[in-house]
Amino acid sequence: MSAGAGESAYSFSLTTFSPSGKLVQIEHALAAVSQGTTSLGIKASNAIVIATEKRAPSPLVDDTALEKVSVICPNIGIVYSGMGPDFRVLIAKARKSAQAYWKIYGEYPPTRVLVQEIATVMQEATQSGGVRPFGVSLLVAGYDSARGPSLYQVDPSGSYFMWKASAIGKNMTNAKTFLEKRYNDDISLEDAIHTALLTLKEGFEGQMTEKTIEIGIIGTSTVGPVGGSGLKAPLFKKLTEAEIKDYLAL
Amino acid sequence: MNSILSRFSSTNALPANFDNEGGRQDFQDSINGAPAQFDLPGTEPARFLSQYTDVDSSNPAARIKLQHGTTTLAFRYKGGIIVCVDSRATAGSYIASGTVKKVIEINPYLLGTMAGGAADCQYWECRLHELRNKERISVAAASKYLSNIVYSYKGMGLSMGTMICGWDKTGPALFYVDSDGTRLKGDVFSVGSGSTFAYGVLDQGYHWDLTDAEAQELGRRSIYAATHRDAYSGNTINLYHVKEEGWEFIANYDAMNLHYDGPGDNVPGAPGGGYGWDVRTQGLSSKLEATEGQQTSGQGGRFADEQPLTASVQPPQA
Amino acid sequence: MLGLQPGSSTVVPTSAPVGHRFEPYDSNGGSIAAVCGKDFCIIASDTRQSTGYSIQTRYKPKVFRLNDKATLATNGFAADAEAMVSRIRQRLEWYRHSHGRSMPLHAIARMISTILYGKRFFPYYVYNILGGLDEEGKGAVYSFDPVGSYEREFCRAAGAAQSLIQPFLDNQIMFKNQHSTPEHTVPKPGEMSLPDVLKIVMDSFTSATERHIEVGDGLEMFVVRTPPSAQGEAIGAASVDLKAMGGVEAVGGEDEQEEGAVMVIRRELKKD
Amino acid sequence: MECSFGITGKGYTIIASDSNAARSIVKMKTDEDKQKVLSDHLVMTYSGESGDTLQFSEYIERNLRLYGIRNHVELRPRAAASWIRAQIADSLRTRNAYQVNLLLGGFDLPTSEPALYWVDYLGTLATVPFAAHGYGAFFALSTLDRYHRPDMSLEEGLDLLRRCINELKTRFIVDLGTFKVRVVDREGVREVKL
Amino acid sequence: MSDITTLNGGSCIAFKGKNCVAIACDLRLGNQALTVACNRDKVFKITDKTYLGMTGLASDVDTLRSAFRYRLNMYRMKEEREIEPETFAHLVSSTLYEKRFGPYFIEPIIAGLNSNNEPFIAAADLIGCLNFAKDFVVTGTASDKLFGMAEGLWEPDLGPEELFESISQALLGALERDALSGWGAIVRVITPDKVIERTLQSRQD
Amino acid sequence: MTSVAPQKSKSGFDFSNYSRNHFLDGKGLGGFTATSTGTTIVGLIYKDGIVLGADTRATEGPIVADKNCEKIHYISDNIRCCGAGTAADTEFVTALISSNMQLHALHTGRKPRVVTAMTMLKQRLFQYQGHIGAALVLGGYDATGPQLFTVAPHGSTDKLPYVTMGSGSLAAMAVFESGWHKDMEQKEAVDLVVAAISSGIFNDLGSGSNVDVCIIKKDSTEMLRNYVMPNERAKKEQKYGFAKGTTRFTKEHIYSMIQKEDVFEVGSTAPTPAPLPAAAAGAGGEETMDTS
Repeated sequence: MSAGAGESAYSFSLTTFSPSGKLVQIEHALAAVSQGTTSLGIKASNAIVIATEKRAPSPLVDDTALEKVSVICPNIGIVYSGMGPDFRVLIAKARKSAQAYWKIYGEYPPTRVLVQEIATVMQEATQSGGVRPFGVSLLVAGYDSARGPSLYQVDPSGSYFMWKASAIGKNMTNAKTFLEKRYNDDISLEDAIHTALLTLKEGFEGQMTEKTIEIGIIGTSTVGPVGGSGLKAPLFKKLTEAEIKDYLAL
Repeated sequence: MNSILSRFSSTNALPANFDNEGGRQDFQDSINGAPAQFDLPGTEPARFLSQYTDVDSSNPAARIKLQHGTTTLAFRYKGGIIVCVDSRATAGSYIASGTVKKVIEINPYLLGTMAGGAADCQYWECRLHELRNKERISVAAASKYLSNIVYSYKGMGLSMGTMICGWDKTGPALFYVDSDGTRLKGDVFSVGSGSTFAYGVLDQGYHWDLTDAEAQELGRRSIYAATHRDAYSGNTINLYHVKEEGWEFIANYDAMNLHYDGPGDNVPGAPGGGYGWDVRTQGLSSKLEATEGQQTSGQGGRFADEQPLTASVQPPQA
Repeated sequence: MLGLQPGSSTVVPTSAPVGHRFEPYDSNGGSIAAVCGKDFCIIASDTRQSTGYSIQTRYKPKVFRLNDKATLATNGFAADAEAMVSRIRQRLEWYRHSHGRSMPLHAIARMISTILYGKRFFPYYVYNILGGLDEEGKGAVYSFDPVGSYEREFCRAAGAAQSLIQPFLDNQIMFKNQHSTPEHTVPKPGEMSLPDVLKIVMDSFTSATERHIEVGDGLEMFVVRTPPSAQGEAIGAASVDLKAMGGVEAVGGEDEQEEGAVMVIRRELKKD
Repeated sequence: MECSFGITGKGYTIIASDSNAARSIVKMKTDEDKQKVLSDHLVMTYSGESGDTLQFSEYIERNLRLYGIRNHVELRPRAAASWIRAQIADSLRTRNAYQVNLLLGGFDLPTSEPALYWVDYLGTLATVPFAAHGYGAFFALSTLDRYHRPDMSLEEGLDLLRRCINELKTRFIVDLGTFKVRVVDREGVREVKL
Repeated sequence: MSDITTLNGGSCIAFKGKNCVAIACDLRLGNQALTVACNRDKVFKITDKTYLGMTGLASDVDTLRSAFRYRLNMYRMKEEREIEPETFAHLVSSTLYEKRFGPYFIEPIIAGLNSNNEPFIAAADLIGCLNFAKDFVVTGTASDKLFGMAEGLWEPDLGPEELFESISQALLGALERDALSGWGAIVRVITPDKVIERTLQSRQD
Repeated sequence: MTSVAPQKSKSGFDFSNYSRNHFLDGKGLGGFTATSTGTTIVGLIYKDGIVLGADTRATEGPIVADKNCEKIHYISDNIRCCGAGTAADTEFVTALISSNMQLHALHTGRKPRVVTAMTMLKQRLFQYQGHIGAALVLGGYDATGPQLFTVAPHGSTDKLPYVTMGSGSLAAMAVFESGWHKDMEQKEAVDLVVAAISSGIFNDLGSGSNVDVCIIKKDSTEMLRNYVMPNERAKKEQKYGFAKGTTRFTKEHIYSMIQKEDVFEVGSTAPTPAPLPAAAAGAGGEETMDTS
């Protein structure tokens, strides 16, 4: 902790920049994210796939209650890597925000708007007193009439980007390299799901089964009625264990 | 002969047995159980009427919507009397009619106008028609009879504001009579919800020595002014001219035509073109371009710095 | 209606006296309209009678044949209307007894005005439209306010849906706000043929039924015209075969009626 | 029983208001100035509930002055009118609403046009070539309709104002006394004696 | 007439046509019986192809107009797109209902073409209850007269010029029977490629 | 997170106009009427679930404001709610509860229960002491079987096998009382609901137009919008068109929305751009919402 400690001298405060222009707490938060299990998302020609590895810390944990892919509103779903409890808080806020938007405009928010809302919450945690940054990165998959299918990544700093394919968590670098190789623009939903599984398989610890991964999809093939409006639109859908099992079997 | 005349020659006249058609009122009235009188409700009539009818607009929620009269005017000048009226009847905000005849032609020498309850005016002024003698009845007498009739019903809820206009031995005569019992002799009257607007044009153009054409134009234009500003006046305008040999109906004008085109070509007294402000002033502008050296942008700071707030110093006592 | 109604149904005694207010009027909904043509007059009404949100009857005629040349439509408070119509009929009959002929239309109008004004301080809550043929055989419509102010017109709607029907008639019968163009000339008001006017009247009532809850059930259109038989060769309105349109002779009135002088065409209206 | 007028003409706006201050049936003062000069090119007349008029007009005056001092440019009439309207509309949402009726007369330098706005206590804003508040509106609006032209010279404009006041003297039951008159044109605001 | 919603007078109507919509209003600003101004347009542009008409208390119309302008600009910047008429209708509705227990005294109607150029019209009451009609919507002091006219004159699948004639006749007919509306009228016909705005020659009384 | 939503009080209502309107009231300028649904709404339990029914008329005084409004509101996939009373209140209170139910369902990960919605509704309505004028028939099918409730504007609730609400409730109940029995077949149940609503439509002036029906069973919900349309307007006697030019206008302004664009092939030489025609200059040139 001497003068030579460099950046760590500035880690006492969330809101103080280090001389190199970094907010060290945010770096630490990113570190927390990269300890989390790998998640990834792929944009197919008319759909989005998000997938994650779901690993219980102990075989004694009843993994039926674990959930990493969450529905925010009918047209948006999120997956995370990092700290589960932080994710839960963000989910609750995102859902409320989506409902608030629905109550005003009579429709659910476009992906981009919801992402901005979440990013704002995460950014506020980097600049407020008495709080710490969220220890999660998110992949947001949504479909809206304005932009069609879209995939966003949101980081603890509150920055967000739109991706064709991305990965977060422990194995993100390898996964991204893998995705870069495999990705092309007119990939179909089925192909995207398989690519997602293959990518997860890279560096997967232990057996990849329907119990240890979660997949969420949204696109023109997951159309259903929205609320009571009678209108049909793409809905975010989590694949059931049976469905995942089928994909794994192929 | 003059049963009505005798009945109303004093202010203490009893309410009329008005049902004088075919002389069978006795039988009919005995059915109604109120011989020789108007049917009355069990309560105080004025209160009853104001509760259920809207004749004075005092209770717009009342379900019985009676038709209302609106802007009427009459003025005396050297050439006789000009009588001009609109023709709108409203029930609430609904325009029940745009073709009401608000000038009642009592006889060839006598006109009455109609404002307030349409039925009250129509009924009682038509009764004046029966005032016949060997010679023309004087306007003063006719208006007095009318005044006496309505005064005898005072407090019962009649609503009438009328001008009795005619030419008698004394020359052109004009009286204002209303249901309160007011009776005024005068030169210039306007009655109804739009009367103030009519006055606004009438007063500014009026003098005794108007020509006939000018006087007619003034009447027209005054009523037009009222139709434009008062929501409850409008539609067509009826113009009458009372002369020594009796009254003459000049014309009926649509207020819309007056606004856009005026009374028509070759109407004496009219300047030509529409009466409407926007029609009259089409193409005119209040813009005044800056001449050389004049200011073209605001310098708010100058004023603000120089002068103290009026509120912060005592204004000088006068 | 005429009767005492408790002002409040509460059973909790309060310091304020429970009002038993004299409520002499009710509003019974419905609408009436009349349109006249060159040699005919159509007087129409719906047949619903209601109070508040309830229908009292789906068939209560509101147009009455007075004689071969006059029909009267009433609207407002049904009991007042009934009392008034019977009074008018009585007077018409007396007139016939003493004069040996039916009262002409303009005189009926004047009489109705007087009857109404006779109750100036306790008005009949009735809006009347008198339609028929004048002494020259021309169609005529007289409209009245509840205390007897009246006026002769071309067309008139009254009652609950008057504000829905009247502007439509203004536009379609009087051609208000319509201007001729080089390709199309707007006809003059009052020159329409009987079948054309009937169509417009029907449409104005079906429109009113759509948008006014108190209008509906049935439509009665009385047609007054010079009876076909009275003319050597039927021309104008008399030549229209109303029977083919479902017209039947209208009954009632004090005179021996001539065939085809006053006929009524009935149509269904929506019942919701 | 208060009354104010506004008339626009070729390159100017005339603003006039009566100068009576009354309480109950008593005339307290006959030379009250019921106008505020809000900026170089903007005058406001006010009438309505007695305390409200004073408080509100001073509030407006101070704020527009502050705007001028801060920004060294005056608010254009349209902008000022919108802001003042919003103040009334906002105050209406409070327990003690300002009950004031305003006329705003100005000259807009950038467009070289006179500007006149009619504002009532509900926060209704109307852009008009001439206007009146109070009972005067019922008598004089028709006079104005009849004689007004947008291209009137100042003398013609003042004559028209005289006509309106004359009409009130003729027909209105209350004598409103003398009128305070101001003219706004490119040169600024000045008082005029009728 | 001491009802606050009819104090200033004014009426609005919208017709749906074939690939087009029309929205029209009168121009009166009144103070009860007194006509204060005849230049009060009650229809406002929301986007190139969506218009909003508001009748009722003029002060609230102004207030809401700026409130909507604020919300629309925020929407436009945040969402980087133009609002759809249907979405805007919901925005209007929720804005009004927010004031359920102290309402703005206005009744709005919305007319426009959505991004697929499908016609859309809607109306709401003063606390935001939406009414999506397939034919026409009306509001204002002449609403009952407008209902009568529109119910009679509206026909399905009218083209822009036919729609103009029909809505104009409906509006003018109704204004002629309403004392508190009139003094000029403006009709706007919205088609996929242009908006036709016409000032009608109407009664001035 | 609230930047999409303007600032609101906790209740979601903004009372800022209240004192103003109170003030206007004092000046004799108060009073307004909101659209109300005179309405007949009904619900019953049958063998396999719930059938709900409603008419489709919304009125403003004696005028029909909407001939075909929807009074069966969505709460969740297995729950629907019919609303009578002040139309906006029924619309918004059901939307609010639907939204809360969705959050609740996402949170718990279970199919929502009807009692939950019923409790949320009655708490909300009771909180507002009847000022939210919504009278509701709530029905659904959940883990506990078919459930049917009524919620009155003040927040009181009833749980009955067959219920009616609204101005036509008496007419509808008369039909139910004579026709309902336990364990009805679906067709029988739907027919009875249609008969009850029809009775309201034809005998109550506040109700009218069409019959909406919703059948909620264990695993499916079927919304039969305009199931019966007994009141379609008959064809008009004639067409009402006007010749072009019938209406006179004094001014015309055309805003063209076609943006003129010159498209060039890549690689070809672009000519010097011509100045935009005047018509295109007006395209969207008008400032938004500033046309007066």
